[in-house]
Amino acid sequence: MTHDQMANALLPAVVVAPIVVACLLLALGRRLDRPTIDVVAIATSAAVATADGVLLSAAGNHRLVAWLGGWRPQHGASVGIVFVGDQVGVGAALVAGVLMTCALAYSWRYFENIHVNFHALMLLFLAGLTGFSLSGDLFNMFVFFELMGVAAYALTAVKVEDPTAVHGALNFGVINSLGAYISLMGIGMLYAATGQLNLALLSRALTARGPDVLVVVGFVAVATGFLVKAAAVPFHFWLDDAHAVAPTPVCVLFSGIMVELGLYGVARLYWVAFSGTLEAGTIQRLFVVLGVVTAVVGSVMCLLQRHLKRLLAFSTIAHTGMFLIAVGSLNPVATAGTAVYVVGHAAVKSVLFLCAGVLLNRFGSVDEFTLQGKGRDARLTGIVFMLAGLGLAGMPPFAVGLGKVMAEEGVVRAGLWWGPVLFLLVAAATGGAVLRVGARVFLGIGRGPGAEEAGAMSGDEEKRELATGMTRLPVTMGIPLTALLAAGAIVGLLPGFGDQAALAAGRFAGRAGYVAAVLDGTTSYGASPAASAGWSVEGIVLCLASVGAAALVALLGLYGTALPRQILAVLRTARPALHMMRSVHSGHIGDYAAWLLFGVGGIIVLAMLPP
Amino acid sequence: MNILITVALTLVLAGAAVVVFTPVPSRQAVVLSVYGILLAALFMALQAPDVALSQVAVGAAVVPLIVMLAIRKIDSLRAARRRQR
Amino acid sequence: MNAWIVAAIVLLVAGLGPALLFCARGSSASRLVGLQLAGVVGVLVLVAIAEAAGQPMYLIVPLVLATLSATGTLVFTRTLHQDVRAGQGAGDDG
Amino acid sequence: MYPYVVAGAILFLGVIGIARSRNLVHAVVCLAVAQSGTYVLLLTVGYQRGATAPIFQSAPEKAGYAATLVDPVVQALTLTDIVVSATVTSMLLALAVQIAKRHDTVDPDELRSLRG
Repeated sequence: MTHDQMANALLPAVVVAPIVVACLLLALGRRLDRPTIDVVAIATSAAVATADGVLLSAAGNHRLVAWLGGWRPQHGASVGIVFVGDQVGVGAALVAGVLMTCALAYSWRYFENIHVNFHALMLLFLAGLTGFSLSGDLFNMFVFFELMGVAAYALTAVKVEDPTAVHGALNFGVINSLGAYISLMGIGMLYAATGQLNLALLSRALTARGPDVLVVVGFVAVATGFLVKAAAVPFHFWLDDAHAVAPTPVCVLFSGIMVELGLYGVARLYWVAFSGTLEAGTIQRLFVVLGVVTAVVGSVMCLLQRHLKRLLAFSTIAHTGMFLIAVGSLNPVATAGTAVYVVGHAAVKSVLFLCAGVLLNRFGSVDEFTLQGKGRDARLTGIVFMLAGLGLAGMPPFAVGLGKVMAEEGVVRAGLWWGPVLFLLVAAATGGAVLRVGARVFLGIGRGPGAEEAGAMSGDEEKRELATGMTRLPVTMGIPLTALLAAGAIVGLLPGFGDQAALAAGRFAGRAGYVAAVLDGTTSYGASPAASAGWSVEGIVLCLASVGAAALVALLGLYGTALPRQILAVLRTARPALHMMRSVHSGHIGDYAAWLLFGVGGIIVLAMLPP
Repeated sequence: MNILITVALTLVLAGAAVVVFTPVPSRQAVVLSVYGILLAALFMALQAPDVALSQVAVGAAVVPLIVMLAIRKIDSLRAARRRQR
Repeated sequence: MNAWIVAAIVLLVAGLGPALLFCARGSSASRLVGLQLAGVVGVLVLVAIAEAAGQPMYLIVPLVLATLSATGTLVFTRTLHQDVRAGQGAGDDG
Repeated sequence: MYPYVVAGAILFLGVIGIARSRNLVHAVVCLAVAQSGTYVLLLTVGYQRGATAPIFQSAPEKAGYAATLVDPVVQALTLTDIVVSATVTSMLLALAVQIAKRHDTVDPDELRSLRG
């Protein structure tokens, strides 16, 4: 068996293996003790991550294509299941595998009262995430989308005795299912228009057919469903509810990769199937508008939170906004930047969530003001938390900074000159909010809650996941924390990482190459223009500026009430607007459904307006 | 055949409206069952007997039954709460 | 258009339509009548469509519906029993 | 055109039902209705006039109706969809029961734990 054949055989295996192990665990689980289950789950996840690593190196040379059971297309029609791996897709799967391994290791000592169901669900979730990243046809994308959805709803409600957890899980389940149904409607329309579900065949059929109403509406519908997963405003409401209540190790996967995969789905669909059909300007406008709204709402809401996990959730929404703008600019460098950004974001955001979990288990709260000064003796957690906060703001050498530099360069090249300014503001707001919480909790500085903070959802109601408070940091929790933080920094320093990402993004956007690889078996990438991207002097200056701005935001949050009265009076004029934005996030499933309708209407208008 | 499908589609649409606008869940479960039968008729008219078969089993029988059981459970939980007070 | 299709259309309009109407209004008891009617007419409609398509295999669907609809109505009657007596809906917040 | 309108309208009705629902069980049932819109769309897409089901009693070439088969792909998709729907519905109903247990209400207006 050659190296190539092995890689092609491994491609479906990384999807199937976790499903098989999960079923075995469910079947045999009652007879196994907890350590065995933990070891099996961690080993499976680590094996998948390793296989993803092998696949990633193979995908650097040529596209990986695996037809399940050898059902290749015949006479231009296909009923077979195909997995396709290029660097971006396999990279996303690798991120999912690594995060899952860390989350499972962290869960070992984190939970007391969970049993085999949790581990089986986590592995099914991993299968959903991996399958979605590697799937080469639309219906399988939907199936894996649903698989990750169902696993995620169940995982959100794992702490079933927690009243907020079941509520958050229901909101999450209803809104995400609606998104999935809208996607499925779109898939049906595209099938009606072309008779194809395979992305490569679809691409060929669409290019021959050209855009008409059915095709445009189909694309918009599929993309809308994926955008619900990606938490674009106004489909984002489920995200902050789910993150606030889901167990911390699960939040790592939600924020780190699941949300980003929604965006990946849209980008994959556009570049492979529609880039030759739809008008680029319309798509660009659609995503950039959505991205700006998402970034602004996420940043502002992030600053207003006192519930640490909810704050981190809104920071994820703000970052999704930036990713939307960068991907929506349809510039390869910006796409590459987004990929790097997603990797870096996954690392530091996971670290922050894991730190929140440590705080929760030790003090029984994730509330900024309840915890004020309590973390003074938690040195390691404090240092890691603050470093991750700086990383989130774009501090070099974290990969977040590298991604930000590349994304900024890309969006400017695409003509969005204001992009870097918005990115700086978002990084400052989200990083600043995290630093503010860190300073208050671990250093004990800052004033008490102002009027606006006092009204926010408190983090005291969160149930701790251990019966007794944890005073020392166990090694199985410490290693994932430090390893992820180190990974976030090392990836940013890897020589040539930016260049590789730019190359990979160019291949990701190459429609002809994908179609040829799937249908004709010519999997080599062909000559691609040498791409260079990486840290630049202006980029580093911008990053440092955003870190400085983040520090300023944090200081304002800590001592804002000490500002001169005139300035405070000016600031107070913004209060009704802030209050309204906050009250929109009502936790009411009916409101969320209404916003969903509103969002769908808005997207249709944006897509149909003349360019 | 097309007239049949059009008629069935219209009835399904009306059925969906009735399900959605029946506010009391226990009555809604009954309507959901009827809606399931309507959908099965539509699927048969669309030459999809296998789908109609699973719709009859799942949509017209199992799902309304689960809904009914959930309602019963919720009622008994709330009744137990009320007695406690 | 053959006679079976006409029969199916007539049954749909004159049978399932009124069944839906029964279900849409009134007490739980009248809704159960609607369900019962829908079950019976549904079987007939499915038989008519199967005949119209000339596919005897399709007849499995009405067969299953007939079995399930009888048991289903029984179960519903049992679970709605208290409401029918009390004249009030279960799961109602009022 | 009409089938698409009906399918879209069913989905729309489902979302409207969730938006104005006063009971979580009602909302979950509305979600199931919304999903049934997708079945209607998929099956009408696969339907061609004068076709029969893709079940063969003899080899299709011999029977001579290979060209007039309903698309089997969408029927498979719809079957998957129905199973998925039942799973999601029962899971969400289980969550609604848990909410009733913990909050003593299934009225979304009275659930205030996730505000702001």
